[in-house]
Amino acid sequence: MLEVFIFATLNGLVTGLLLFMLASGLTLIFSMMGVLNFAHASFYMLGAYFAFSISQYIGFWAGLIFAPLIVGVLGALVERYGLRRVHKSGHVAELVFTFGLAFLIEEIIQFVWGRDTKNYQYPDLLDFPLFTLFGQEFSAYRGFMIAISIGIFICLYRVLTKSRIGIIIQAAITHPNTVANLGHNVPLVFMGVFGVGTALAGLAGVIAGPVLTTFPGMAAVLGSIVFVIVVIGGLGSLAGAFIASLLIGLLQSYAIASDVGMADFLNLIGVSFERSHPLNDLWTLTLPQVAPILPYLLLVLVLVFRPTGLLGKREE
Amino acid sequence: MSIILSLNNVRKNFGATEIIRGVSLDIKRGEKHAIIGPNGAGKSTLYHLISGRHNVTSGTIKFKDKEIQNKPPFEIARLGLARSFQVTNIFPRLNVFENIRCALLWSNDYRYSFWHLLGKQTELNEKAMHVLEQIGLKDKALYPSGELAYAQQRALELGIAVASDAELIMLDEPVAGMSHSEAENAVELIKRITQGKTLIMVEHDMNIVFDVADRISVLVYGELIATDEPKNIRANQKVQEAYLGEVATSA
Amino acid sequence: MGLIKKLSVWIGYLVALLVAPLFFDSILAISILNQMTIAIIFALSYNMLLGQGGMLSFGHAVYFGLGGFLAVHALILIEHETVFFSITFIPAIGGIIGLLAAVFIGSFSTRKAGTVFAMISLGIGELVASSSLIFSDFFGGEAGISGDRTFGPLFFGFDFAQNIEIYYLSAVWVFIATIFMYLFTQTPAGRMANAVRENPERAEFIGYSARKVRFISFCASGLFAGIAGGLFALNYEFITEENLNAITSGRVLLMAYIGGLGYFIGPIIGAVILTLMNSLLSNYSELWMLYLGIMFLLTVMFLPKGFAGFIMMHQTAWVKGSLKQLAVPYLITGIPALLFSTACVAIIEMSASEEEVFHYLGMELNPHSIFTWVIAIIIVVASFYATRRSLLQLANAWESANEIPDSKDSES
Amino acid sequence: MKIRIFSSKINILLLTGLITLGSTSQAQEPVRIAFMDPLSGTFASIGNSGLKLLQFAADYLYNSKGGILGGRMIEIVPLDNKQSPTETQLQFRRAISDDLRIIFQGNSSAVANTLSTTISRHNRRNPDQEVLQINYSAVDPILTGDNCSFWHFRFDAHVIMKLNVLTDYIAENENIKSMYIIGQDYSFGHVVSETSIELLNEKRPDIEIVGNEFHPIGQVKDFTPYVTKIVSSGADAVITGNFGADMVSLARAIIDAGLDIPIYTFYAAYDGITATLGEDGKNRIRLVHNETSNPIPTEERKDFIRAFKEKNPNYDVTQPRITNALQMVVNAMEITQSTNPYDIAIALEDMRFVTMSGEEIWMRGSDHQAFQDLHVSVHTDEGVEFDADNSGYGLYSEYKVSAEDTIDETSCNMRRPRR
Repeated sequence: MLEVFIFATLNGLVTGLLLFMLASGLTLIFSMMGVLNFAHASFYMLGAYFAFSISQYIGFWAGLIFAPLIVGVLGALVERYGLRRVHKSGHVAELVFTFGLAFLIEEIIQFVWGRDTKNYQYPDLLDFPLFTLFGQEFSAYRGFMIAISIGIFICLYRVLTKSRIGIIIQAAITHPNTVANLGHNVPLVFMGVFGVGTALAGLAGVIAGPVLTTFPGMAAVLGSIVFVIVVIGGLGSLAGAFIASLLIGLLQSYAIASDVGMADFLNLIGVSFERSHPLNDLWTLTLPQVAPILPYLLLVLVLVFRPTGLLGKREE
Repeated sequence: MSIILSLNNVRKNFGATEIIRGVSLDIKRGEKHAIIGPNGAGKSTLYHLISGRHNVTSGTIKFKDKEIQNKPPFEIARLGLARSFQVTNIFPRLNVFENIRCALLWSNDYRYSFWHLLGKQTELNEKAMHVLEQIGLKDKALYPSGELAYAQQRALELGIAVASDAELIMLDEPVAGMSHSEAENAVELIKRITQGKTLIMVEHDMNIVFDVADRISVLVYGELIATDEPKNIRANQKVQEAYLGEVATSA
Repeated sequence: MGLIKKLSVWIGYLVALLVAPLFFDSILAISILNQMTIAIIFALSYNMLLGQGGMLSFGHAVYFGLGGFLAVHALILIEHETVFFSITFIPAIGGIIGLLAAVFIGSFSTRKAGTVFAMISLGIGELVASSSLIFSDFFGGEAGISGDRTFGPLFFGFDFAQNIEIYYLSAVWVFIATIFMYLFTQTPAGRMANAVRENPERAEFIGYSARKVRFISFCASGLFAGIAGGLFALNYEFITEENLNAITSGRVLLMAYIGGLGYFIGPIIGAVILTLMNSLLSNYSELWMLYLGIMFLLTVMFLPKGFAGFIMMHQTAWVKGSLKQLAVPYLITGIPALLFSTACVAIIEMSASEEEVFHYLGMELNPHSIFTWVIAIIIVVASFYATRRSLLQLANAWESANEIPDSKDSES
Repeated sequence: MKIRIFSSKINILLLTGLITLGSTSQAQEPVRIAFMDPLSGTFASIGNSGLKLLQFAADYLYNSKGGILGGRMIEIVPLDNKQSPTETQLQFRRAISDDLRIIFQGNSSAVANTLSTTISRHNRRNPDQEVLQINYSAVDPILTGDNCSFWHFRFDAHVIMKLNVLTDYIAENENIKSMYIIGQDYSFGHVVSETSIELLNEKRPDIEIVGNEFHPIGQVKDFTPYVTKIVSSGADAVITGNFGADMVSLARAIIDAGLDIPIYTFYAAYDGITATLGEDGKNRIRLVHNETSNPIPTEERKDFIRAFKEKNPNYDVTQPRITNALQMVVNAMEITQSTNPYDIAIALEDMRFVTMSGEEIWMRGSDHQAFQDLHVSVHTDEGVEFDADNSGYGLYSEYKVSAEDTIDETSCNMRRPRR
């Protein structure tokens, strides 16, 4: 049981930190610009595909550096020529715009790279087991993923708390309407934040591509979960996003690792049902079965009982 | 005269800061009551407490002998307490007529009806037109209210507050930001449409205050330091020190 | 607006609904018309939420789908003779279920509008869609459940075996539903929904609980979504999980948005356009989804009020009688713009094509020849330039056509 | 691609200008066959490779040799159902509208079920417009079991038949003492799980089922947590019915965890999967299927594959049963000299047909289920003459069960149209 617990924790960490890389950018964008960027996970997918193409010609490490940059520039362009134009039509228009963008990016990826799974591999350098515990290997690449994610978190934290631009951004997150009064070029800040946010998503795609499979549906798998995290964590709170990312990563991981089901619960209270019972599907439900939808349940519960999210300060 | 609104030791904290520090005040039915005080004295907060936007920290507020503190705004409004806002607060994409008609709906007992067709409610529509006439916006009836000029929006703001025929009307700086002549018209309008009703008003312009009010309360740093008739307030030493002194230093 | 004029719009709508299958009479056309009727009710019900009530929902398919599932179950019950009534009332069953679901979910989700409401609707949508796959006894898993509409008592001699019969049944339902949804906007509850959308706080100070106003709109919207679901069940005689998942929810958002949220007629236009595109475009190109995505983004960027808004933009010029001044400028811009998009499509199609010869608009192109590509690119560049250049004259023409101080009209 | 939407007059006006018809004036009207599968969207790659194969087979086998039925060409009309049951209904109506009476369809049992129900209903209501469903790939047993239909023919083995072969093969492996079953949480996944447990209990009662897991379809980001459970269960082998990205991700996670156990599958090849698994999957991944990919027994079939690869270098012959189905349908047309679905159906019943690989297929009349040799193949690069995804890796047959040993009983109680 111990090994299951340890590995479940590690897996939860890997997923959680990966989610945070997406959620951090989304929180910045969401809190400052009020844009629920539906296409955020699509930039993550673009990151993976660019990195795949670069790794075909130059190598994985070049992809690690250039792919996020390309994605960031694309993101900034989208903000400059798309979102900014839509901005004046209101938040719903912006949201619908990103919604359409997500759809379009998926189509473009299928058009350019095709619809099949891409053979995007991690570098040989990291192709060894970092350690073996109870007969299961923990690959060096997963260790690398954790390291990169934590590195990003530290960088982001330092930039936001120590640098001047970070302080402006923080002010913009908590008081989105007042930054313009500070005399800063708000459109430029928005473009920059959007670019950096999407670049972070791209980076997440680069490092997740080899382990989570690079295919046109990879954005859809993650898309709404990232939303869920940002909202559960609370608008305008990076710390909240961090906690929510880990929470959801671990929650899913533990839920899968567990073997608990409705049947166990019913046995506990001494009730049992025939297999032919009309609600058989309910009695045989197990926790691992529902693991991937737990975040949505959590989302609804959090919003009903605490509409500001876990650490949110703002109410929209 | 009976008491229509009664505040008893009302307190409000935001975090550690105490904004309203034990206000007790009785408003008589039918009087015109002004609340004055320096910026940041807590006048708007007091309004929000009475009208239900904020919850009180302690104390009671009675309107027509019913406790209304911490009740949601719509319940208070239904009892017959209407208010306007310092910052214009209308329904910008609805036209002027709709703004007023919406304000009339509840008091005319339409509640949440989805079986009345508004176009057929002749009496209601006439009432709405009458209010428009009173506030001088009849010719703008079909204009999107968000595109009105500032003074017209303030008039509409006032119209929404008084439309429901509430017994107690609370106006928050109704002439703020208006030119002199606009303000004069507005004051006339206020006098006209609050005839026979109880009025509470927050206003900075002392001329207007002394012109309109039967009694005046002075709020300083969350405390009422005086409530009296205008001529007594003018003479009141404490008011002179606290309020007019403040004005002097801030000027 | 006079009563006659108002009535004539409705009569026109009814006539259009009734005569459409006479002009479009192939099996495919009837099938598309049937789809449209469903889409129109569904999109209008969505607009009650977003357009009129200001509630952005990512889970509106839940009410559509649940209504549809119960409707199919009702069909099965009729087939097994457990209950006995005409299938013409099936949409009502869908509506009741949609309403019940909305009452339950709305009781906690309408407390706030904005992001909170949107995210709760997203969460509920995902939960219901996932649960529907888990509870396969009721929902039939990914294959869904199916019924047969030809059982039960005949309705004036019709057994509804043919799609055209279902179309006329749907047309009646659509007409009635549209009338009721329109009338709802004219009631105190409907008008207050607008007010709450605009300014929930002020609405509370004039005596209305914003939450309750939203709740009523939400329930009404659920009711009509359920009716649409019931019509779907009658039309297709089956329903699956995909009819209550995020894709369906997203599609109805697109319909309402592309059509134009601010106008009652907007969602109808959106439903017609999207249904047509969905059914027809996919036959001409595998890449139709790509074009759909591009078109959608362009609509959001350049027609923020949707197609209905675009049409309404011409109201002033029409009243003024200066609409024909715009015809020539529109052509001057339109022709190069059309050329530009055709050439772009040609380039996209050519790069996707693996064939030796590539048929395009009656031409046979060779995608492997540089010559073809050069020509295409020249056309793209030239037409783009021409379009840009012509925009100025269009703007000027627009100015002069709308010159008279516009008489601002209330939104409909 | 001729589409009739408007009434005929408007139709002519509009469409003559708009659409270039593929029909270069033929002396005789072509025999038109619909191919209905996902051609756009997430599942499009499998649909497109099927379409390429069907089109190629029609050209290579018939059209280039003067056509069928005395000179009529075969025209394949693609219909994109986006693997959605709703869209399938719409496309079905399009097919009727366009007078397409034979529909090839394979992907997703849910779609096949919908189509079968729709066709039965339609044929009952419109006896003059009957339609035939040629199912080349959907494996839900119910299609030739409880829900069998006179208008539906299946050319693939259904999942219980396949599992029978797979468990026979597993039973021979003495090293396997425990088994972990994982699958997508939908009907196919459940059938795989239930049947595997039942058959293994029967054939090798000593094999312990140490895990039986379902996960939501297409929603799992990372399979590592599942692999952790597999490792800690100490399983010696894994059975999974996963397909698409869920298959790749699962296999990759197992490999990444350093778990060296065999994985028994149904859909772990082609469409990028073989290339992605590459060296890591070698000798670990096995799948059960019909018609071996390597070694190919006959020159005739080798030529066919080579010609196909020459025309479509980026595609593979992924589903040979499409060719078999086409050949058998054409055979039925030739026998009856008719393209009427009813005549074809009657002729297909109990037809015995030898494929290009020299294997005999029997189409059982009582439930319209085809029987042919089934293979268990391994993912490898050794002895692979015809690889997949141009990756050098492919499938090599290790185990074969002959057609007569795959025959099972059927619960089909077919309602036949009265003639």
